[in-house]
Amino acid sequence: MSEVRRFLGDAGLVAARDLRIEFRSRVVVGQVVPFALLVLVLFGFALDADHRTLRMFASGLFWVAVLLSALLAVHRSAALELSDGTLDALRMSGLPPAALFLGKATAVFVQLMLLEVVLLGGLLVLYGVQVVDPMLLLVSGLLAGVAVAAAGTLYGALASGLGVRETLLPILLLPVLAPVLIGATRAFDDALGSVAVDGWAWTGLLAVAALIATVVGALAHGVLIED
Amino acid sequence: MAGRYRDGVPVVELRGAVALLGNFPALAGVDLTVESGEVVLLRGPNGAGKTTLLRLCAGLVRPESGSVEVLGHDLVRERRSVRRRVALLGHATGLYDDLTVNQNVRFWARAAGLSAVEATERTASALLRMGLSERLLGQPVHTLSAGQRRRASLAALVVRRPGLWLLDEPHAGLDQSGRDVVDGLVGDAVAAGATVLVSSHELERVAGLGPRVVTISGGVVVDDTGPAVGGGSRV
Amino acid sequence: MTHLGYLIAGWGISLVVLGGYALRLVRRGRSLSAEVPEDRRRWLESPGTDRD
Amino acid sequence: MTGLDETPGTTGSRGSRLLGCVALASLGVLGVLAFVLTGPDVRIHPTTGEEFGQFDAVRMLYLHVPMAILMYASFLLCAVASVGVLVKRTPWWDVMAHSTAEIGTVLCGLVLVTGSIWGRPVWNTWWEWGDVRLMTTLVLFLLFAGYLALRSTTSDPRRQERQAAVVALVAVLDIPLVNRSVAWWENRTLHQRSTLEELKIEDLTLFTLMFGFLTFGLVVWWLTLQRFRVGWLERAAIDHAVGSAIAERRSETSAVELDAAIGVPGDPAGEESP
Repeated sequence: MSEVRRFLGDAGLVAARDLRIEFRSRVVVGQVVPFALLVLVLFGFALDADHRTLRMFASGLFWVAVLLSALLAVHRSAALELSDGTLDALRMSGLPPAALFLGKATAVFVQLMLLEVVLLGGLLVLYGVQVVDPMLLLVSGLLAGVAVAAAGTLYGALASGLGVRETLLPILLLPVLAPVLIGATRAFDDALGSVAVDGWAWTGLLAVAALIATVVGALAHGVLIED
Repeated sequence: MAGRYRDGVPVVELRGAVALLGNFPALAGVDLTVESGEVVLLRGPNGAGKTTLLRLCAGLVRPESGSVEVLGHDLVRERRSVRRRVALLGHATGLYDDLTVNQNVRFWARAAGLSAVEATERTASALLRMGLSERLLGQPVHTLSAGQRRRASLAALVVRRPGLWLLDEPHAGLDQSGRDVVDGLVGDAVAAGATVLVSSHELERVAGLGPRVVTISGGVVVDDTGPAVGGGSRV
Repeated sequence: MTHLGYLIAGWGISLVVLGGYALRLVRRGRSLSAEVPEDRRRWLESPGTDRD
Repeated sequence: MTGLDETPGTTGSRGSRLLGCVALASLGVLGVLAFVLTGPDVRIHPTTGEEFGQFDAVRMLYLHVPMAILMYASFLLCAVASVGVLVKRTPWWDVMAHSTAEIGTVLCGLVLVTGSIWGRPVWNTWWEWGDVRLMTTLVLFLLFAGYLALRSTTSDPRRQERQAAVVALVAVLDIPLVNRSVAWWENRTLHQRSTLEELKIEDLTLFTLMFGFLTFGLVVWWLTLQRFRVGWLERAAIDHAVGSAIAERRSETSAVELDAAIGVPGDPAGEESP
């Protein structure tokens, strides 16, 4: 039992470190969240902003904004390890790679939740949507967040492990998240009452995606950060 | 107590070790044996393979061929398990710019498996030993000078009390007091029964640390003054 | 023959692309073979041998 | 021409040339079957009596369907080889994974192109978002485009064997998720039953389809063989270059040892940078 507690402790240690760095440097809060709001506004301009169309596409626009912002948050999280030899130090530290993965993924997840809350405020204010089923909204938002954070951290680790250019991250990450984008959009359509579809069935798919991303991410992390 | 290694079995034993930097054979067949408690000075020009040799002993580089044994671990077969008992000081600091000195060193202490209490206690003593003033501890690392950063990264290694120290040009960019701190660190390590490999491309900087000088050039050992029984350095 | 244009396009593109790819492979094979005279035979090695 | 099995200087061998000839021959036969011997797909509507069906567009399927099946086979092989890379550190698996991934992606692109061209007359749109298979193939293409992008970031494949294997496995693991999400998602748009069931399968059409599968099987087999050999030669070339670099570095050092031995201080023959 102490083994599991130790493992979770290590993961918590890494998560706390990443969140403390974010708290002090304010990159995600100060730059990524405004970017997400900007994307919503740009969609407004692009769809010549009459409330009816915006409400109809609200969930799709929301999740595209989340995915694009997630790319920036994941890139920032991966860049932390490229900054000053910290990746070598992490390899030398003896922290189990899976704990390292869970810690970093948790930090990205927390930042994504903050992003989703702010974006939801944007939807309510800018697009004038009404939330019909808040519980469905919450559960699908959480599960999609886990899937995006886990898959993002996996590919972020791959990029930092190989030191490849960060332009590789979108082409690797976004196709894998296609099912999450479809599922989350459908679940939000139901939760916002814009389309008659079974949101809870889609949440099931999101749960499967989140589980697979987390398990594969944890197992593969050791391989990914070793060069 | 530092991991005092079983007598008789050398801490580091390389036989015909080859290691690559990309496609370039940084190490082209190194033979080296280091006994427990020794201080070995690695001398050689830039690009001779000193850094790769240290990273190889730390288990960060995959040996292409030859045998590599460190602290009883066969690094050809498995490279991760040895790392916890080794401290590698590279050119990079391994510190997070946005965190304070204290937060950084404490994180590495906890990451090495120390409990919260132990981590706090060892962090404080390590930072004191490295001569970093109280005022600096609460400041983010990016506000520190290169020398102060070097001392902070050394502190992050001291807390781990490793059995094997691998110092890659530790004196580079340090003032005289900084150099004294590094020399003191090597002394502490040897007193605690650890083994130290120090690399530098200027011999006079490390000459005082120990009698044995190994010269590396072109990825192989070209000269070795032999274990402690040998005479003074031959420059 | 209805839709002849589509058929020619579909079959044409496929055969041209596959043919071009095959050509590229043969040419790359030829240039690489020149670089590595003595190791050439080992590509027919059974998968299990551990050369690492 | 020596009686040797391999002609020096190419990746060809007697076996591969034979395979190549058979593949080309069967392609020719397939062409005759698909365009001459089989008839168009014309069906009489039970109530209105007027003709309907794909007419001659059906001849595209003799190309599209086999390639689609072989595409999945290639990606499956790539997944198996990627597991091999993670389990056993031998280069054979890595070269196989890379080869099958590349050929799978070429086939995937062609399946998309022929699918779209075939879809134009039959569904009168270049792209049918509602078709589960087409959508799954598109995402699959993007997944492996990412894999090949990763592969092209470095010339030395050995540095990223395992990372590429993870990307391939995640891509293959993602396919069922993509398929399910597209299938559920498109039940909002018009539902298109699989075209094969619609087709009135008489024996010659079925035979041509099977023959098409056999033909493209040979073509893909030949391509995989050649691509594997090219991949293997690439690795052999790198090993060869590294080997000679090591030898050269060692010989260069022996000159230095003399200097060191006679106590000549300072740097040996100039600074080498790694």
